[in-house]
Amino acid sequence: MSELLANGGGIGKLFTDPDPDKAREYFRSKSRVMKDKVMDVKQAVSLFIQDGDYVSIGGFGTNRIPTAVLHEILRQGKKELGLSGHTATHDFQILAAGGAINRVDVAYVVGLEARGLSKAARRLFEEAKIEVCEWTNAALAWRYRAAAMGIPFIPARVMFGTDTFKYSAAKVVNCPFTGKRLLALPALYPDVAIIHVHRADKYGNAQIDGITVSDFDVARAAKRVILTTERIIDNEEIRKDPSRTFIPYYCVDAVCHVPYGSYPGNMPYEYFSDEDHLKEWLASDGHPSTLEPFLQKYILNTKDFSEYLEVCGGEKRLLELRRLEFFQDEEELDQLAM
Amino acid sequence: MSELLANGGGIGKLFTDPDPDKAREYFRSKSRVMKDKVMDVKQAVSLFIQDGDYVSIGGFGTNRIPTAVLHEILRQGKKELGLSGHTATHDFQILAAGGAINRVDVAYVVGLEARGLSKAARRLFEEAKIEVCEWTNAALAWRYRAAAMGIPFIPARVMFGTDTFKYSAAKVVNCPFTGKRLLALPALYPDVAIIHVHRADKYGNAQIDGITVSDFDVARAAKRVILTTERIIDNEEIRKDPSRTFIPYYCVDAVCHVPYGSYPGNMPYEYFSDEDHLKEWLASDGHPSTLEPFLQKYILNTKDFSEYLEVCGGEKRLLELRRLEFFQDEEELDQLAM
Amino acid sequence: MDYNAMELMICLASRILEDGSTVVVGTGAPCAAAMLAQKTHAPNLMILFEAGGIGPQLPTMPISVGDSRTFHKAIMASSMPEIMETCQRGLIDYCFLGGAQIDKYGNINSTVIGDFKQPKVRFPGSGGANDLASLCWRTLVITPHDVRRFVDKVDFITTPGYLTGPGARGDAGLPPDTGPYKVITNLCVLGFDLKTKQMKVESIHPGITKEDIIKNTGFELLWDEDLRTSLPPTEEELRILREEVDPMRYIIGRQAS
Amino acid sequence: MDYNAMELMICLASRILEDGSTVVVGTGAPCAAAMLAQKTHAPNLMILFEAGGIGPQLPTMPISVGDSRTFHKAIMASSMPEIMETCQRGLIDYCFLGGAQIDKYGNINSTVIGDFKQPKVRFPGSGGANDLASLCWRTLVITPHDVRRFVDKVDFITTPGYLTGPGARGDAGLPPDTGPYKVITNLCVLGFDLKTKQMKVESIHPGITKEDIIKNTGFELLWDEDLRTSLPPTEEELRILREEVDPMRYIIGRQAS
Repeated sequence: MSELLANGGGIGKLFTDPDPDKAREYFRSKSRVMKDKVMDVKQAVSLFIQDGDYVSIGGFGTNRIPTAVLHEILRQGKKELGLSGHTATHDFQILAAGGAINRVDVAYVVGLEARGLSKAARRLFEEAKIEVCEWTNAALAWRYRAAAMGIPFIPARVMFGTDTFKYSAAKVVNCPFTGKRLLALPALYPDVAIIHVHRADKYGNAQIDGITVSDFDVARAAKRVILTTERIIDNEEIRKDPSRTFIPYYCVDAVCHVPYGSYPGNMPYEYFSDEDHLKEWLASDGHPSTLEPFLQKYILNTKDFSEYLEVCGGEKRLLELRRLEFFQDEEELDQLAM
Repeated sequence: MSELLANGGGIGKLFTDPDPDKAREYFRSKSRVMKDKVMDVKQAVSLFIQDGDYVSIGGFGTNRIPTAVLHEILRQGKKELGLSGHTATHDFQILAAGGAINRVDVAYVVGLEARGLSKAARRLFEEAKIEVCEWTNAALAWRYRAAAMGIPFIPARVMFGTDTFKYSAAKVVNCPFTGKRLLALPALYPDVAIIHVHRADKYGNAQIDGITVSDFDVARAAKRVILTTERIIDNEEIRKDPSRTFIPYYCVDAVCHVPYGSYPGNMPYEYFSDEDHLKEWLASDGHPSTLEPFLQKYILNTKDFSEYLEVCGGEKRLLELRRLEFFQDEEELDQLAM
Repeated sequence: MDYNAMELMICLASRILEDGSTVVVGTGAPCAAAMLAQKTHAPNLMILFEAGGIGPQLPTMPISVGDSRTFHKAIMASSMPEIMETCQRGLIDYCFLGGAQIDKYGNINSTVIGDFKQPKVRFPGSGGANDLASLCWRTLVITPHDVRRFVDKVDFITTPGYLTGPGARGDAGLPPDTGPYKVITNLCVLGFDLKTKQMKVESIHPGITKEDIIKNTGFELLWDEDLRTSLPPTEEELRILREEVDPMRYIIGRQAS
Repeated sequence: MDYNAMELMICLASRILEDGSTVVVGTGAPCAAAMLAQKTHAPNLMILFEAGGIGPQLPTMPISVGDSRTFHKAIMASSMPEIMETCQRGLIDYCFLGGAQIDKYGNINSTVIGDFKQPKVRFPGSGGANDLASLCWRTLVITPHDVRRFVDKVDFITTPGYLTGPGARGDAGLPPDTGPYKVITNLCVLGFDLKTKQMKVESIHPGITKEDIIKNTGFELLWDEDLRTSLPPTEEELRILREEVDPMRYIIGRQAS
């Protein structure tokens, strides 16, 4: 058997245990019964997210994100969460603004892509209020993959030669077949994954339309999974086209019915992002003096996600965003109108 | 960097090169142009399968298999092929009966599951006429995965302690994070993959209904890909539901329109397997005296797959198999009748 | 109540599968046992097939573990890596295997009889058996019971049982707490001694003697202190097995040995 | 012909992309350049987005590399691993990056200014940039040109260029024959010297002097022997860019520096 000498690793801290046997013990005791898991977001957050948990968010920052759960984390004052920052944009912004996180695996955080950077999120770093380990988008994607596969690490060919590697917790190994240098990425088993989907039955069998980012592996890697869903459908619908099932029920702990659940993010084939509201976020989160009333207004003083949607313009605004999603596609827009 | 000491490996022979950089050089020069790749099976086999090539077959032995290409390999007298025997049942039987293969990575061969064993296939082993390396179904699936990912090996937790390992070309490595013993599976890049699908456009963008076995990774791992398809659809149809695309065109070299292309195998949602014809195969392939006339009648003396289907009972038999696929499902059967 | 050996084996196997557990099955008797369990004491038993079918509503016995029956109205039509990774992740409780030879540690041969390079008999090889027995929590074996099968040393270990005994699976690198759980034959049901990891007769089928079992076993067996007689199929089990699970008698019409 | 610096940069970038090649782009100028290339000389250019979109018919500029525009009538709506693995397998010719700092070897910083543990400025980090620059055959960079960005030593190497020079990428473990190919700025187009792997000015934009470039660069530049003037946008390029690619002027309305 080949020995691995630990003389080629990053100096970053591993926030999660890559041991597949500890994960196996957890999964061994996880229920496989196809039972009704529908509950409201408040219940799901209270039951399945504990202070200190390490959390992964599905979707892609401002696209197909589980906003309702992120808000509820703030409402319930969850603390000291760890986060996988795999293109975490608005999702990171919410948790940073609410002071809910204290450690992060970074691939992409603090920015909202072309929209600019979140000052609240930056402050966490610039005031050294958060523990940081650096990675890349592919590295985090493959770390989920390793966990989903049930193996403690997976090789890759990225990050070499950079400070991203130096401040990561990756290691370098030799390929036993080719002798090539390979990056060893440790499996990432989150305590909780939160994923917004298009459709799910009450047991948690779920379908997603459009790109799936890393959610296939995230759903399988996580010890607990909270789904929010645009629609709850009959189990019969799932069984009619089992090729469409993306997440099987036995991965899932909670199913929350949250129409417009990705707002203010984009939900493919449903509604576009609310760029005005995202601008308001960016404008408000720079100083505590503006951030606090903003959080009060939209999150802390609203009792749930429906009330948040009302404050943001309600049905009228949401229908505009629906139209915006289809604006280039007359044919589909016609179908929508029917 | 950690050194891997090669004191823990199987004694089997590696038939394919796991070096991702050689594969990268190949893929670098592979065309990315979305061009018309429709051709007949004869052309595809003659252009893309050379004597000595290492071949992977999509589907699962008697389910969604590319029979037309397997027959054409025999008609064109291709020789000394290598094969990945990842639950290779009827596909292995055809190639073995035709004397087309001289080496095989075995996970499951010579058997046709509950139907019995192929004597022609067994003879290859019992007369030592084939080079053999042992693996498991998961091991071969993950070897494809490694190649599809562009890495030279992938860790796993199977095969330990067995003769299957001893006669494989796998190695043992230590996990750099947990210290655990892990199996290192070398990437498997086939020269050619042959896959039967439900629908493809002329460029090779393809859709599959039902289980996909290992074909996601097979299509990506292979240097060349020949698709046979039940239907050729417009590129517009592909673009209407891009979530359904299973194989993107740039993996594909040839698209052959072969209705009933999985016959005598099962094609999910299309037609069931022809158990009578498979029984005839098993009854005939035991001795050269019965095998040769059988191969003449069905393969060597038929000019193509359509003629084979005619010899097997033509339209009438095929419609029976269509009904058989749906026999338990009155609702779907009604739809079929409409 | 009249029943044949195959029916008895299927009923005994089905009773082992707990409600709310997960099982990867092949075709034949294991699939029949799982279907019977679902229709009796284990309505929440989740059945998976290694080629990708998850939770089908089986309309009839599959012919292949990859045919369209295996994902008929399933909860998911997935892939082989998906099934194997679900096993590797620790979510699958049981797998069901057969084989040409088995030894006292539950090691199984389904590869060759004789020399590997030029075998007397070549069998299909592991398929998914090695993977499932490595990764699922408990391995179940259904097999006919005779001296050619129950051997002191298998010609080839295709699929790991307890290998050379206590601790050997872990030393080899297999995940902890996995291994053979029960062996159901046409003569008896065997478990494995916790300490020695050797096969131990737990119950003897009605009408079978200890001597029958000894005569048909090529190694020294252990015997449970609390040796019982296997409970025969109930009327209800037989009715469901015959009328609902296998009305065409594909499986229960076969010889059990 | 009147055009602004952003329009020039987009046109110059678009001409680099060959017909029949593959490119992973982000939002903004890279996406505009790729769209322009498709509508001019490279109808068979295949565009991919790292979040999973492959070959979309882009109805408008995406706001996010994962928004629904990025897979609008695409040939495939896939996943992030699918894109990254396609890169790792060697199928992607070009990627397009930006960054806060770049050095003479094309190493890019998009992580921090100042100390890592308590940075003066925190940027988003690699995202997919490190991956794409490690795995795609050729890395293209579009960036404003000033001394704060073109520095002798970046504060943090987020994304690999040629690292410390010839041979360094291979020694580090990166796949052979990969690395930075061109840098397009508001002042010039730079390539990399084959021998030293250092940045080399290849063409200077109309109206810009060598001194402008030197003044705005924090390290010693190489100059192509055959130094040219960058070809300005053609009428046709500008028309397509303004009318078809970015009619809302999301990108071309921005400052280039």
